[in-house]
Amino acid sequence: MSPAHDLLLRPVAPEDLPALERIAAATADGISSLPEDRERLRERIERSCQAFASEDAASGEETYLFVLEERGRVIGSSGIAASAGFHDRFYSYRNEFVVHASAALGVSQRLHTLHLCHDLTGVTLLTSFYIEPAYEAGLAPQLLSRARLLFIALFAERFNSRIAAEHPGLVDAQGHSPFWDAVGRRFFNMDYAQAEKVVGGRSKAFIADLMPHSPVYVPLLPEAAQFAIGQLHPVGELPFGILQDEGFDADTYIDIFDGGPTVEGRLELLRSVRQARRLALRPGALGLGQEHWHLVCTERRRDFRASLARLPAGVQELSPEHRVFERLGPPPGASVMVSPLDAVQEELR
Amino acid sequence: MSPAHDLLLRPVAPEDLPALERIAAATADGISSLPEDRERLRERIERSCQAFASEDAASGEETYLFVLEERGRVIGSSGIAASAGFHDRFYSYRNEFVVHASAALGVSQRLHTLHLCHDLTGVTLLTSFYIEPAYEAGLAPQLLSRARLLFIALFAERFNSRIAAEHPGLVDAQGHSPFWDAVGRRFFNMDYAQAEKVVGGRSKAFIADLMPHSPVYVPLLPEAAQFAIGQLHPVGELPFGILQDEGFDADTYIDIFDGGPTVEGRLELLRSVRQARRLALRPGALGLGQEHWHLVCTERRRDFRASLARLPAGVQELSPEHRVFERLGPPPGASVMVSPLDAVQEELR
Amino acid sequence: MSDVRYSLRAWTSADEAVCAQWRNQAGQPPAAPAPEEQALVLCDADGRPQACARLRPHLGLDIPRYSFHIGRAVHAAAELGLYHCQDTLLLGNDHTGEAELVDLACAPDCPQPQQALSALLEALLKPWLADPANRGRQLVVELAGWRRADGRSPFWDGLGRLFYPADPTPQRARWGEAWPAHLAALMPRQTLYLSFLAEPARQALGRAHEGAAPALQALATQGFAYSRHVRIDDGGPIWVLQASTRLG
Amino acid sequence: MSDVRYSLRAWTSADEAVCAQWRNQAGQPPAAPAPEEQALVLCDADGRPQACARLRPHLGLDIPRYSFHIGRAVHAAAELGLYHCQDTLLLGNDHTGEAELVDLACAPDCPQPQQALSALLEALLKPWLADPANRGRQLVVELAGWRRADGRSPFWDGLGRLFYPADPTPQRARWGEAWPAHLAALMPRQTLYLSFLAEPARQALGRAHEGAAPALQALATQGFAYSRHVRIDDGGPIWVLQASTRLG
Repeated sequence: MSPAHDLLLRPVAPEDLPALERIAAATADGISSLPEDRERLRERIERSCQAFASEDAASGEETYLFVLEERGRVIGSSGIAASAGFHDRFYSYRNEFVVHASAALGVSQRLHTLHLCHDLTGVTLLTSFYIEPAYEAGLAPQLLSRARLLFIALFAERFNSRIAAEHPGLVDAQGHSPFWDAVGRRFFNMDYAQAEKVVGGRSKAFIADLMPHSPVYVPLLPEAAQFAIGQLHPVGELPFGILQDEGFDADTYIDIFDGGPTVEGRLELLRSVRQARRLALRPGALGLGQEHWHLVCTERRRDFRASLARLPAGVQELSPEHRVFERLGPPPGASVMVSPLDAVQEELR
Repeated sequence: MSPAHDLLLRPVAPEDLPALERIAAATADGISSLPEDRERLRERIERSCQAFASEDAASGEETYLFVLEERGRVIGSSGIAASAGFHDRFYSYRNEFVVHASAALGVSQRLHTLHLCHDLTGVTLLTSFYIEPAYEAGLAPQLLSRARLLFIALFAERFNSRIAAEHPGLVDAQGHSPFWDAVGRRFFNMDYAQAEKVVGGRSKAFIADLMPHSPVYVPLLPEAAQFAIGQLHPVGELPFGILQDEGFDADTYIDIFDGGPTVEGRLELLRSVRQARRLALRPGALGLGQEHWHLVCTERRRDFRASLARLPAGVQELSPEHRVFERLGPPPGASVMVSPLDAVQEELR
Repeated sequence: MSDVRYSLRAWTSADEAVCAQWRNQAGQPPAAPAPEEQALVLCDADGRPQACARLRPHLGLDIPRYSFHIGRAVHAAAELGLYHCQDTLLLGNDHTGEAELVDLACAPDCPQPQQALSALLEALLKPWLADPANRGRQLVVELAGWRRADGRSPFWDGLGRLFYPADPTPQRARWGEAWPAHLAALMPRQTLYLSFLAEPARQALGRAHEGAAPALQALATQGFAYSRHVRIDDGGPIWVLQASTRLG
Repeated sequence: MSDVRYSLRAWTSADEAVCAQWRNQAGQPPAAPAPEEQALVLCDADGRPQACARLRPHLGLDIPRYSFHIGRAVHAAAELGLYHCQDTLLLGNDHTGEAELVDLACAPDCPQPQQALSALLEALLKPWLADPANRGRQLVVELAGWRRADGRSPFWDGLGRLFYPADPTPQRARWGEAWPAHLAALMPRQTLYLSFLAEPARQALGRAHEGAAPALQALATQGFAYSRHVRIDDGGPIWVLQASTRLG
């Protein structure tokens, strides 16, 4: 029996506090959005429980937190913030390229500039991804990251149709961000850690007010800073790769502070959502054909559960006796959602 | 027998010159990209024949022209330019919205600006759409517009993966463009028709050099010009509607001269391409189930043919005896491409 | 230029009440000087205040000071014989840190306002110009912009109002010198082409209010010149005295 | 200021050869005047040319003339106690249409260059200032930017070179006065923050080449002042004479 069958994703619960503390301690500063502070973690859990429980129309303030457990032990977390920059603007730099040409000088150059924008204000953010190192290689990260997208698709009225996720940018051996040193620092005269301290609990929008609104001309930056534009901190490779495979665009936006890539995509075009199907539950249903790993999730909000199962490619219905329900629990409705994990790209030729 | 069965889309041929002259005469100035000039039309046909015939890798200069015929009579045209702004930049205005806020004054305003950009340089352009008025209501425009997308998908190495199409903007009762009068005219001191004359055969890029590179602040424009931003000339409604249904984005770019919407989308995400399937040809193959209209096209470049057929939704193979081959001619290969015309949107809930 | 009938003295707290009905070059009643500022009052032979002026060592260091710089942009295509030169406006803080002349005002019944203001200015400028180490490079003065008879500013109607649709009067009264800084947050941040503004707004650009005429003439006498900057709300001109010009 | 030892006359075609080895305020050899331009030559007691200057009625009407305007931008967050004022550069054509002083030069062996240039300038300016109808509002003069001993311009190395990577010398020689207009097509079009430039480029901004020192001093004597504009290739300062300042 493959261990992937033992994985279950579910909303965080108050009892998960010790596990979250362990996760917060394990994640490097600034990489995860989980605070290393018991009270703030308790608050995060509470807010998540309220978000899952709330019957009201979405206010945009909600943050949803999931944990991944293997046979009851929490091994990872992932989250969703319903609306980026809620109560404020959410700033990014947008990469732009313009051609500057002079026929007389015989020169035509592609000029790279960074434009401060708040294009991503109000989009839904994927946050808080963490998986224990021992589980990085298997299917666990896939379930942890992608099941969120099915949750968003199921309860679309609570979220924006544009989804984004921030990823940590490059730092050098001394822990300094070359991008911050070349850009943000010129407007703060302090390093990023200091700036974060000064700004305290305030939003990034506040910091952005201190930054110039005219474009940053990339050729004017030191080479290390140019190189850092859109570059990923190695710690972010796993979650970044999964989102790239989902079809998120990684070329348009970067973080205004460390230059890390902020990916963005439309929900309905993301792979797991595009390929998601609803399977009717019918006792005794038999799927025929070669089996592939699928995400399987229930359709309830508060009791949302997601797990993995091997199912035939074109499966239309599922038996409530299927072993996936050993993890998911007795199916609460007449159907479940599934989405293939290793689907091949549709190809025309 | 439905007349839709009688329609055939094929590459333009030298014999089509009189038909194209008729089309050029029927289309309003500036609406179609077909010139009302026999020599230039002959040249367009010749360039198209060369483009279809060329075995070389694409240079980007190619323009492909299709005609739609009903039982041998040409009733419409559509085209593809492989690379927008070939040999030069292709300019558009990009809509941008920024929030300007003052806590002290208690004001937060969404400010609309237009940014001169050449984001669309090099994308593949859909051009030259024209259908005789008598055929506007039926399936003919669908075949005429969408079959181009299958052609692009089949020969993707010749095209950009981003596809765009310009649409005519609003003009007032006197034939003036309120957008031009408020924006372009300030930099030319002449009306659009005059400007086109002065500029002659030069590219739009040339005109754009005369326009300011700082954003146009929409609140400063007269109301009629503000209203014209992204507004469609009624004559463009039919082709515009088809592309909207394909999933083209119509909110981002507008024409820098008349403010008409320039739609844009990624090839692989367009509906006809996403839903396209290759059907094997097998004598005696029988499709079962309720039939829907499908685009059907051959997979040859030079002898590209597209027509319409009623096929079952999940059809996997097709008989060479199928009546669609009365129009398409004997199938040149072992398969054809099909794409449903009236597919319902995939829905998750 | 100075006149024997006049005498000069430093501002005293009693002057505030006396000057309450005066209007300075920017259209506001004069205020008491801050500790680091130097304020002079010119009195007539009977000791009655006739004019006042104040020198602020540095502007825009507490509250950012905004202005529009008036520039030019040429768009030309020689091959087509097309050439267009247009005036532009750009929001900025160009005078930050410079010295500023404020509350240049004279009594409504002053018999020779221009003469009085010139005498006052000359007295105020002499020590400033003589102290290159501390004086900075420019002395800046903002003048009230032109208004129609009904009090409306065509420049405001053609520009500011489009970005702050409410009546600015209460906000200007509430925020005082900070008002333009708050307004600036709502204004276009990139280059504006003047040709996009309505004709009355263009006509009003850089044109001073009639009430500022004596002040303008007195400033010109002392070597001040138009800086090609204007106030962001009413388009009133900003004049400067280049320290080096006087020293040259 | 003028000296009895000197005499003034109009430029003649013979002067071109005489002045071929001179260098004007912008570092170039003087050229013959165009028909609409006015050029004067100052000769010593023996009739030998000692200095020359030329007045062009309008600049930038054939070939667009570019410069960087030096502005300031304040970014402040009072609640955080953060306040930053930065100098900015913006590409523009601000002096288009103004009058221009060009080819201000003196003989390499001129005994009193500053005095000669001042005398020449005064003679050239008098009729210009006396003709308000035709003279425009400003007289503009561009000065060569600072270079290191090896002839390299730190301003070019820190800015222009990043947008035009080739050696500019042949292009400058080939295109002459049109060179900056071609260069401008490659340069940033929106506001640049000076802090993004390397320190040597910032130091060189608005600093004149040592060879221009006598011209600078003569210009200052005549009321010219730094306009807060610089040349786009070498960052050399642009000085202006405000017509109104002199008349005030």
